[in-house]
Amino acid sequence: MEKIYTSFNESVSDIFDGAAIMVSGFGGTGGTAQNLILALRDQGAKNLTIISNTAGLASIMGFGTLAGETPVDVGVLIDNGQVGKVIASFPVSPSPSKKNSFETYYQEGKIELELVPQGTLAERIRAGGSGIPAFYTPTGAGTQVSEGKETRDFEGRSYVLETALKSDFALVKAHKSDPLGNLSYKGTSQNFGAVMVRSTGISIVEVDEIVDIGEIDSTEIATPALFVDRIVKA
Amino acid sequence: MEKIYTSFNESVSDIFDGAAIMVSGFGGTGGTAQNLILALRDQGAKNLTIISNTAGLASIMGFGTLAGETPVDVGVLIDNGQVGKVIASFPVSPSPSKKNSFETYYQEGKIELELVPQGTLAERIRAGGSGIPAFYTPTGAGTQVSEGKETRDFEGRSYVLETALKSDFALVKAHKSDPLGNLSYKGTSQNFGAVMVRSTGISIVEVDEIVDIGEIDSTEIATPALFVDRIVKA
Amino acid sequence: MAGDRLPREVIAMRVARELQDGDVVNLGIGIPSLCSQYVPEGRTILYHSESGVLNYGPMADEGEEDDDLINASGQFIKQMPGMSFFHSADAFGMIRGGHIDVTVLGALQVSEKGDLSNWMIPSRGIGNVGGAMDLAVGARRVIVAMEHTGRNGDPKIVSRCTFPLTSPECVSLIVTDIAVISVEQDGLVLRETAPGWEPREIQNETEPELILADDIKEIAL
Amino acid sequence: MAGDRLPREVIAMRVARELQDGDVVNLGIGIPSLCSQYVPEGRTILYHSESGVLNYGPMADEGEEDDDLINASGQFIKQMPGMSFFHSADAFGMIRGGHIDVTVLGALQVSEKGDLSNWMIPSRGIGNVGGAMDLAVGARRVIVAMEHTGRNGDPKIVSRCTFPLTSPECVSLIVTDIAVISVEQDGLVLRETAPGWEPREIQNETEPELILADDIKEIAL
Repeated sequence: MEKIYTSFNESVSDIFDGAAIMVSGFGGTGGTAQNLILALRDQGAKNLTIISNTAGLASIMGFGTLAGETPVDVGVLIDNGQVGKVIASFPVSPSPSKKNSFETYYQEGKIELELVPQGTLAERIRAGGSGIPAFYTPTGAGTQVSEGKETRDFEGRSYVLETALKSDFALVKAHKSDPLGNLSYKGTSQNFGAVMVRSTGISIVEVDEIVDIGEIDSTEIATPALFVDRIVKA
Repeated sequence: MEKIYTSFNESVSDIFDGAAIMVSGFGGTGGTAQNLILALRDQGAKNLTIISNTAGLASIMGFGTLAGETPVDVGVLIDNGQVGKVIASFPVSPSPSKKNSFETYYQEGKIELELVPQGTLAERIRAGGSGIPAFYTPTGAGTQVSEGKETRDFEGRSYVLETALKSDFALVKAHKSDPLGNLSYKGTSQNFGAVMVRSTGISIVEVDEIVDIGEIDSTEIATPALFVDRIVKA
Repeated sequence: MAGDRLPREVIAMRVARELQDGDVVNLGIGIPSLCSQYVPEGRTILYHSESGVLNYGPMADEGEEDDDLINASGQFIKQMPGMSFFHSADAFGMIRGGHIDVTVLGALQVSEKGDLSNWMIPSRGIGNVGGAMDLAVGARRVIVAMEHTGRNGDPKIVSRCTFPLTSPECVSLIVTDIAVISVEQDGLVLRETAPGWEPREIQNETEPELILADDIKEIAL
Repeated sequence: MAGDRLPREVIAMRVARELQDGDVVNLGIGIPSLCSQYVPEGRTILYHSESGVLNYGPMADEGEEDDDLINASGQFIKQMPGMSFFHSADAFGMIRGGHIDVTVLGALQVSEKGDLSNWMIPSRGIGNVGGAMDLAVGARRVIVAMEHTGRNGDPKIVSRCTFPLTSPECVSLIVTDIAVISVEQDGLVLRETAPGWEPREIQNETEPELILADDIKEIAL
């Protein structure tokens, strides 16, 4: 059982054209697997479906990014023409004057969008990793994001049926890992990554540090080892 | 905002006849709010619906209980005639020769049972605390626990529709709390309690220790304060 | 002649008075994010953000920013005692599950039924839904904090939202730069007016008919 | 005249050979719980328990027991480096979500289609479903470890389960005290026999007709 990879390039080498890829991060650089994203850009797989909170936000407006940093996020893959579809809650720039490349391609009909409320996105990913094929949620009922979806009343309130999301690969950022794959995160960096590792065929995790088994205290382990397939140190 | 109660009796004093009560614990004494259970026995509320993994296991056979301990679990409330219905996955003794009082009352038609697979029980409780009224699960499909329930196929496999569980009160055991209600747990003691605090009207938590804010490290907080209403030190 | 319009900070101050001791509060981007600075003393508020944090406090000092400590607006927050972190599924479980007492959101339009539109300007053809829909359906109380009218003077309090909905019938209180209005069964009730503003003048900037509260008064802080 | 029946420990040894390096394994009560002692050297197994723990190891030493450290059988386990803990919803999310490679369960009956009955004896009128149904539907591979027949000699491998089902068509391998049988599309295939047992003798203790594997052999450890 060897989960540690020594190269980012090697860890993403088997990502195939047309794959569905989950990418962690809330919107800023924290919790975003920047080196894995760059490796996937260099690897060049095409026609990807990206499941991610944004479609490039840090990279166009420095959202949640420290001054002087050059942020990398999924925007890099979209810029590079590798993405055919995005499933996201926050796909465009909040400021229409600072368009991201996703918005340009979308308007040109070159990229598809499935817009999902953020909580529904997180819950659909959790469901995908938890053996739940579908669930009802109040979010989006009576709005355009539920158009064409089945709705159902429970105790007089309307709910939308949402289905699980899964992927072929997930590119996730964590803080520490041990060789078994137990992960810890810093602060608000768990976000989507800690859920995505559960619902993907192969989870690839970029970490700041690889430490010996036992060095991450049990209470600090936010992702138990069974969710982790590959570990690469930044 | 005062969440700390100084007496177990006071902390359960408003539990009313007919209330639905979630009770934490896997089966043994670890993670079981033994003092809260005793206080509820003394308080005497009747016709309760108990939502719990077992219907009294530690108290009849010492499951997960240290030698020499006198274990207290929901069995105490059932013995005392306070329970009208149990929703559980493991209601009876594994050994038919060591019957618990639940089984006796059940055979006499004095107590009702809703038998739920353990994972479905946990997921229904999580759903109740997460705004999800219902979900589909593969567990129990084609068996007697899904009789009378709606089933549906997704990608050729059969799933059962299960609904959220909520309660009026939850009696939960944790290790430490701060005055805000942030909780940490020891080892395998999170079990159902860490989910029940989310899906109940009023959560009442028995802890080993109350410490100052900041003394429980962020990474150790398994239950964020917003889920906790009342804290009592054992 | 009507009085001045209240500055954003004063709108935030008025909203802050609604936050009660012990409340769990989620603040949206813009005016809502200012509210935490003006909570009356002696009230403990637990701030929640969909970035995965509870009990965050002030913004980080300059030079102390950490990109692993952000709120949902992407602002850098300070490490605080009693702060806890969680993943997105739990962050939104808290929201949908009714564990947020109050959310304060901005709006493009609010209807007389309390319908909220705040995520998309139709002319752009695309928008960011983010966590707005979850907050609108999940928080126990939704307060809108906004300017009373758009930049072109169009009413933002409308009979029927023409922009895509965030959630129907979710808003309970609207605090603007000229009025405080509650959403009731019968319609919108004008409860407080900014200094110098007559109810008639506020009505002129509002599409649906306002019901005047019996005890209508001037906005106090 | 048939050979001896294998003791429980030997059944567990045979099952243990099925566990591969890196597997996440959940062991049921009884014979299954013995398997962890017999895993071939050099294989790292991550043991999962529905009590909310991953990577637990040996049982606690006498005098070192802690009631906050138990497995799903209520046994006291040792604190181990790299052990992690979680609540029941996550514990079962792992199970249903396909993150358990192998579960080893006891059985009352297994049918020729791999249907499993292991939670209720009908005469009692009530039973403990516990986590068995979740494990049966969720684990990638379900191995049954049991005695071949009941105490009264009744076959436990049956054409059709007469006891309440745990899950239909879930078992892939049956290891008993006299045979190793795999569940295939065409039926049950007898793959290994206990020393001294003829296939015919095993068939006599089994209700449905067994298909004999081409390379049928003696159980080796």
